[in-house]
Amino acid sequence: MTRRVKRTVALTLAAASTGCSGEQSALAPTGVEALAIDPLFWTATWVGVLVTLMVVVLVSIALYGPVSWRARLGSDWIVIGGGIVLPIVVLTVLFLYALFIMQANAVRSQEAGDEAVTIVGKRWWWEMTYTTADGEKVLSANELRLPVGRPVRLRLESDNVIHSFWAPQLAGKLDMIPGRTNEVVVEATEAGISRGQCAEYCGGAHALMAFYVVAMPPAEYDAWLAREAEPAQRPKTGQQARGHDVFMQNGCGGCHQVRGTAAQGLIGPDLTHVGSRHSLAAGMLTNDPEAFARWITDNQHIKPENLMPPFRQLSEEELSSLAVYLDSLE
Amino acid sequence: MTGFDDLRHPDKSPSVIAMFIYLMIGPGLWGLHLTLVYSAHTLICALGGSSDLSATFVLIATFLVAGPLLAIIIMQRRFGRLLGLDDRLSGRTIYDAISRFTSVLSLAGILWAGAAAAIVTSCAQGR
Amino acid sequence: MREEELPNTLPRPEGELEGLRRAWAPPKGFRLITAVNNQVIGILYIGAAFLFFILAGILALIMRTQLAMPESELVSQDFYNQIFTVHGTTMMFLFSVPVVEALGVMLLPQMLAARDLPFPRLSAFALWAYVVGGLVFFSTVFYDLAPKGGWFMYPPLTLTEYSPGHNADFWLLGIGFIEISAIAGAIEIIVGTLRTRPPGMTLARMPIFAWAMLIFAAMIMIAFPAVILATMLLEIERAFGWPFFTADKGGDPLLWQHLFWFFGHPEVYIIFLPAAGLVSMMVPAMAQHKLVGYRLIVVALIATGFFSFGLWVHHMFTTGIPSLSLGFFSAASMAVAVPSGIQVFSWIATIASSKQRFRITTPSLFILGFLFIFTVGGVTGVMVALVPVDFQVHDTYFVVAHFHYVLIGGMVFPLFATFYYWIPMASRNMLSERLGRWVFWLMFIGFNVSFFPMHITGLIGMPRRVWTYPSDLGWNTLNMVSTVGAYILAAGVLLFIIDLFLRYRPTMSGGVGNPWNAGTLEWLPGDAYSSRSIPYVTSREPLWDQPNLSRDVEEGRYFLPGAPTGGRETIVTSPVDARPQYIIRMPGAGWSQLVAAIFMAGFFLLLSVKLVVPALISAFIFIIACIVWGWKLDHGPDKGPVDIGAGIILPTYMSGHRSHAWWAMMVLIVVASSLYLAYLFSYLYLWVVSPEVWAPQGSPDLPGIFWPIGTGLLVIAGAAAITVGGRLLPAPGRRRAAFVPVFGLGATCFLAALVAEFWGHWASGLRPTMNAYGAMVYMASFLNLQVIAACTMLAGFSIARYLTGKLDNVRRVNFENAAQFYYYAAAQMLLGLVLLHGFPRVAS
Amino acid sequence: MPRPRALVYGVIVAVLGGLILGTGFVLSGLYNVAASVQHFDITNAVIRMTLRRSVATRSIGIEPPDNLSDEALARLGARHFALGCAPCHASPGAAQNPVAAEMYPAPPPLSHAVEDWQTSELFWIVKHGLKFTGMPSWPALERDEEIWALVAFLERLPDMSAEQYAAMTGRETEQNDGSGFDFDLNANDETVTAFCANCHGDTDAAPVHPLAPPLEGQKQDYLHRALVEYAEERRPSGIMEPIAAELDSAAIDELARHYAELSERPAAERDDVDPDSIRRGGLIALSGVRDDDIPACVSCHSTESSGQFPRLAGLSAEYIATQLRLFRNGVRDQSTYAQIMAPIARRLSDQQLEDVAAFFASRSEENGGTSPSEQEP
Repeated sequence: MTRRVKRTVALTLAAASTGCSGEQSALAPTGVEALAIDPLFWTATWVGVLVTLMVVVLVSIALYGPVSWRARLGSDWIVIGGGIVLPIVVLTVLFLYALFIMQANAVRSQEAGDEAVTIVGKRWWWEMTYTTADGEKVLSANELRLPVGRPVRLRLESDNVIHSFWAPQLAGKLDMIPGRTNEVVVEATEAGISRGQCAEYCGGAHALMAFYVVAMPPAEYDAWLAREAEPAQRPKTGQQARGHDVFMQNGCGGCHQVRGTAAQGLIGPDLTHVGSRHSLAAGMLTNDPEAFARWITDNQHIKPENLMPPFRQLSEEELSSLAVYLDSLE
Repeated sequence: MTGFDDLRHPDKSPSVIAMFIYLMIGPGLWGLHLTLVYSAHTLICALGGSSDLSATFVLIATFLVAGPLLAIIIMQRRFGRLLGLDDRLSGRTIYDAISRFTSVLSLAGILWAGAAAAIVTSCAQGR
Repeated sequence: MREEELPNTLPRPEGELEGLRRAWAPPKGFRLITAVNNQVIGILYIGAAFLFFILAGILALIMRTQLAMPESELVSQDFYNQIFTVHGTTMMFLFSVPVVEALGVMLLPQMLAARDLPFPRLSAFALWAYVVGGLVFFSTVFYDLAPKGGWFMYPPLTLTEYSPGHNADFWLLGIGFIEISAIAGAIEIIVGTLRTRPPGMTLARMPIFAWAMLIFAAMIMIAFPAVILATMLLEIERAFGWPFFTADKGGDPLLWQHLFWFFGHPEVYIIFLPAAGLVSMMVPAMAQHKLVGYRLIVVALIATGFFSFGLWVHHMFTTGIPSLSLGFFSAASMAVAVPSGIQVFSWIATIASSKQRFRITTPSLFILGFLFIFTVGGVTGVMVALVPVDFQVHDTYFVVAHFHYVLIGGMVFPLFATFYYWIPMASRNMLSERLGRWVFWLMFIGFNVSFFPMHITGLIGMPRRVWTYPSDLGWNTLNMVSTVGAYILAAGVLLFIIDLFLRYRPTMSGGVGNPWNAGTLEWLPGDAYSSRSIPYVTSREPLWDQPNLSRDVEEGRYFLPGAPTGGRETIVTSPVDARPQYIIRMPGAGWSQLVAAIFMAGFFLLLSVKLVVPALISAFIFIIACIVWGWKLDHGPDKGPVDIGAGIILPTYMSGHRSHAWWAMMVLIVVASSLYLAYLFSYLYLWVVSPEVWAPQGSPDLPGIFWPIGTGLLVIAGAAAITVGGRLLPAPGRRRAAFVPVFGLGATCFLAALVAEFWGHWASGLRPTMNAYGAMVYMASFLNLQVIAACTMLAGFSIARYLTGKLDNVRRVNFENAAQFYYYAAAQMLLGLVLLHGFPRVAS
Repeated sequence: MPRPRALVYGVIVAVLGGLILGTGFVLSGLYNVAASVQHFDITNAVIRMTLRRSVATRSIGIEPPDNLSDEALARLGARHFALGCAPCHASPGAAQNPVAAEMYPAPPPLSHAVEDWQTSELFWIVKHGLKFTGMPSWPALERDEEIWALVAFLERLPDMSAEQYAAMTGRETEQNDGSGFDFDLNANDETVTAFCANCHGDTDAAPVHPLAPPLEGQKQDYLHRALVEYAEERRPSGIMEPIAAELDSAAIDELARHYAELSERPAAERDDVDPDSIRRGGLIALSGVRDDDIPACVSCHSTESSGQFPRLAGLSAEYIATQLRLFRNGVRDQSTYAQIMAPIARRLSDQQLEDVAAFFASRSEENGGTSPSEQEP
């Protein structure tokens, strides 16, 4: 069966009646590893369908088939042939196929270059540290940007509980375990946005710990990274300046960093370029001033148990200025 | 009452340990093999040993365990006698069959694990 | 066999049957809770397990309702996290394992035509500990105290830092007694299947269910100790800060996963094997043809039992361990698929060999449904065993679908078949065939509608254990369908409960007879005492192959037709070929096991909420109750030998390696050594992970070589003194003044060794909270302490028995038990010395 | 022996009859509830016994704190006693108010309370009050340390002379600022500030006890908010709530302004503080602890931040630690500000909490203060 047909079947199955975007679907791979797993998955699926059909047919024959067929079915040899020989043959083939894919992935990982992003699982968001060509560390959060066609090492860590990094279109998942650094090499094959989510139950707001993967043409990516490495923009309008003051006066800098200002906190996500991200609060909200305002006052409802206290004391004016300021941090 | 004469000799009972070994020899060797290759491989990798050393060890271990198991499968009844199981024991053919097939399945398991070592690089992180 | 050749002649003496009835009469009224007869215990046990199935099922419905729509706020995040944890925990620990043990307790004695299994009070103890503890554990969900770490409770999430409060402790300690209860059941089942089979039922003639239960129990012996150790480690880290799982101090969160899944994966087969065994019993009855491939099914059971211990790591494929390790465990996962194939084909072959057509009854419907669902679950099982595929589907709804197919398909459907099939054995009515078909179709359709879509939901990205999901990822419709299916499934279960209320009328006097015309012994006519006499068995389906067997058994023409010692008793036979060896005398109804069970559960539960003093009081009462319980067990040879028929005269007392007590102690020793092996693994594992905290570099120097040598000598001296003590036991009615001092000296040596080992490390400056090495070193002492505490109690018990004249060189089972456990303790301690003092010296 | 059935009927008849009679008595209004008429002796005895036993049983397990014999603590308690207790219970040198004396039961003079009750029982009574006696419970049940202050005073009350009492309560001079139920605080600045100074001290005198924070130089917005929160019972305190409730908004404005304008009193030198503790606390206060998700205290508590965040430098370590514990235990969590502080306080270990308190207590705005500019990079 060709890949296109398989893809069609997949999407029909997946989309059933929803017409979904499939942006978090393992069945719509756009990364090298995910693409390698895909055919193995479908092979195993079809083998499984055949085996199930075979059992159904044999049971039907055993129940209602002609006496001679039934007599033939009712022997020790059927049990040995169907129960031992057949499974061993089929499983050997599948198993070897899987081993070759594993080996190919291992080789690919070993051959990849040094370009790397360190991702640390937090409760319940992702801290991402890029490294520029000059070796400068650039702190960011909740959004993984990748250059299309260039393998990137993801170093996965955690300083609290176990999380699991899973961007289904890109690659399989890999756990983030305190005390260890796990590495997976990802390589996007086409530009676009997909979504990922924490896959290992990490308590509290586990369900609300997502991120976006933005794959960009390499040149655009390099430009983006250079911009990301720069300090934050200065406030341009009066409202932004007011928002900046609110930010500084209300202790936001205790937890959040905005490079180029006095805000140096490293507990919450880095906000230096928060306005340029695809989403807020680890994939929970769209990125606009209204969402910022909602998050600041209502975060314990949007993401229960998250570590940020609600800041409900701000006046309407303070809140909207703060939101506008944050949104301007592109 | 000839039918019950046999029951009057409780001491003629075959040893349960021998029977246990006879029925479980295959899976037992499989377990031994898995323990050996898993721990040796983990240890070699953790201590920074070479990937080749680990793979070689696994392949040798596979050979060393699979060989005797194959021999046991072929010389089934002799192995039983070695354990002191009487050929005339009631149900002996059933025990033979059980022992033979558990050994065959175990052999498949051992060879699969060996195949993994032949194909996959040792010590690389799981990908 | 000709009539005149039967072991006993007619007419039977006057009063023989009445004597039997009297001995086995169950207590009346509310005193039923003191009953120890398997038929009473079995029914209560199954009822309790089914109750937990319903309760956990209700939690599942709440979850499905919450997930029906995206961004739903029906339940809160925190409550959802609690209920999925409790749902999983209850289904695995409070439903699956207990219900299977219950079926064992209920069916095995009948299938083996034994009056009862050898340790009926142990079953009663297991039941009540489980009921009390289980209900309290489950009720935590009502007052916000339920654990919320997921049913596999991964640290560091479950360490105090991330799970403050008592919630996690309820899981760790609450599950503790259920594990103990399971092990108690396992002892019962192993000794029962191997030693209380009827004469002539060799291993090769044993019903498949008995094989399945034997392997089930053996697996519990090996698997449960791993999780017991894991829960001990985690609870100790939570309570006292010994860093087993904290990476900063040389621990490793993955240690928990290894230990947990070394239990957790076999657990799946622990649940599945008995269910498969039940299917292998029902299919032949429905086909009216013997099981095709009996030998191969036994092969499958044995192979599954073994292989299931070699694939725990496939729950950890995404943790980043070396790829070759993944390959090994993937291979083992492949290997375990084959035995399932054998069983499926064997059932198909048996169905095909039906005499007429395979009878389509409610049990057969459930079996056919099981075949389909289990095949699909098996196929997806192979998929997740392929490492790269697992990278994608691990921890998603694909896996949720997979394990529900395997567990509901593989276990719940056979269980419902079992209910319909075996209820006639213990009820005055059969269940309704008409309602039964409705139950089946509702459950079958509901199940597939609910769980099949989850495969796709998972593939398109939905992780498991999420309490809510966004509406724009394409998961909405599939989730809604799953929820509708869940309600259809629930409707089926509800209809079954209605059927149960309408038709089920429990009885102990034989039920409906043999409605399916099955061939195995549980369909012999019977009463509270099981069958009137114990048959001589010459085939696997005696009721088919031995005409008049039912009549002859009922008339008392086979073995042991009465109650010659006046109490409860059954025949103990040799383990391989079932030759009668002696008569075991069993206890009747009593309070001690009930009190012991309640207060053991109380001990663990009070400890969960850190009420230490009441917990200790509870433990004290538990121990007292155990002593009262044990005091009456070793009744001695006072009743003399008994003629069971055919001129076979059996003793009514047995000591040494033939006695059931000796076997039970051996099983217990296997459990203890399995626990210690899990400890050895943990020690070496943490060393591999963090050699830098190990002595002598990362920790204070080891105690001087004098310490382990001295300790070792103490242990050896202790064991020698105990051996000499055994030689000194006097003849019945005599005294030997040297026994108590010598035996006491042995016991004291062990205590001294325990203290010396601990003190040696303490004096070196090592502390358990220092790092993982320190924690592991003191953990060894803690494990030794447990064993020695048990030994000391056994020793005190033996001395008390001696002083009251109840221990001599004939009546010596108490002493033998203590001595065996002491020998085991000696082995464990010596091994521990080599490890703790030798290994770091060698490794550095 | 009567037959069982007859016995059952007999019991049923007796119970029913008793119920009917009892209901009749209650509904008839025959019982006299007048305070002017004494209980029967037997009623009295039963009530007293019930009360004694209840107090004794329910105070099991209450452990007095170590500092109960502390003179300063007793002085703090004395100040509340003068306002809240003396009006009914009388005080050394003053006769009982004749109206209070006619309460039934009459509030007993407390000069012998220590002999009648154990310390833990006193604590329990002060905390929970007594039903049907007019003895109220403590307005803020969560504030055990305040209650202990009062108990500390009660322990010293026996044999206290009027002069000693006046010294204890800080009311040497003739003044009448009423009772906890009614006092006039809005007359003019001086009476009010003198009243506050009685506990909180002023530029000349240190606060009566470390638990009463010095107010000079505190931020105006914060002081204002604190008084409003006390008055609205959003910040629990049995001592401050009744006082703040008496202040009208003009007085609150005025007080906040008044104290904000005063300059801070130099912190008293203390030599009993571990310098290591101060150093560790300084690290937390200035840089936070990233591993424990604790932000630097000074990111909010500095001169440059919002006036709603209190200045901490110069407050006593006891006060800071106590308030942090109140945040941590969920006692102070009702204002929007408390909802910011509470989750952070919960992340502090006991040691960290003490260290931070020690650090701020060792600081004052003048000698370097605590502004973010001091943060370590």
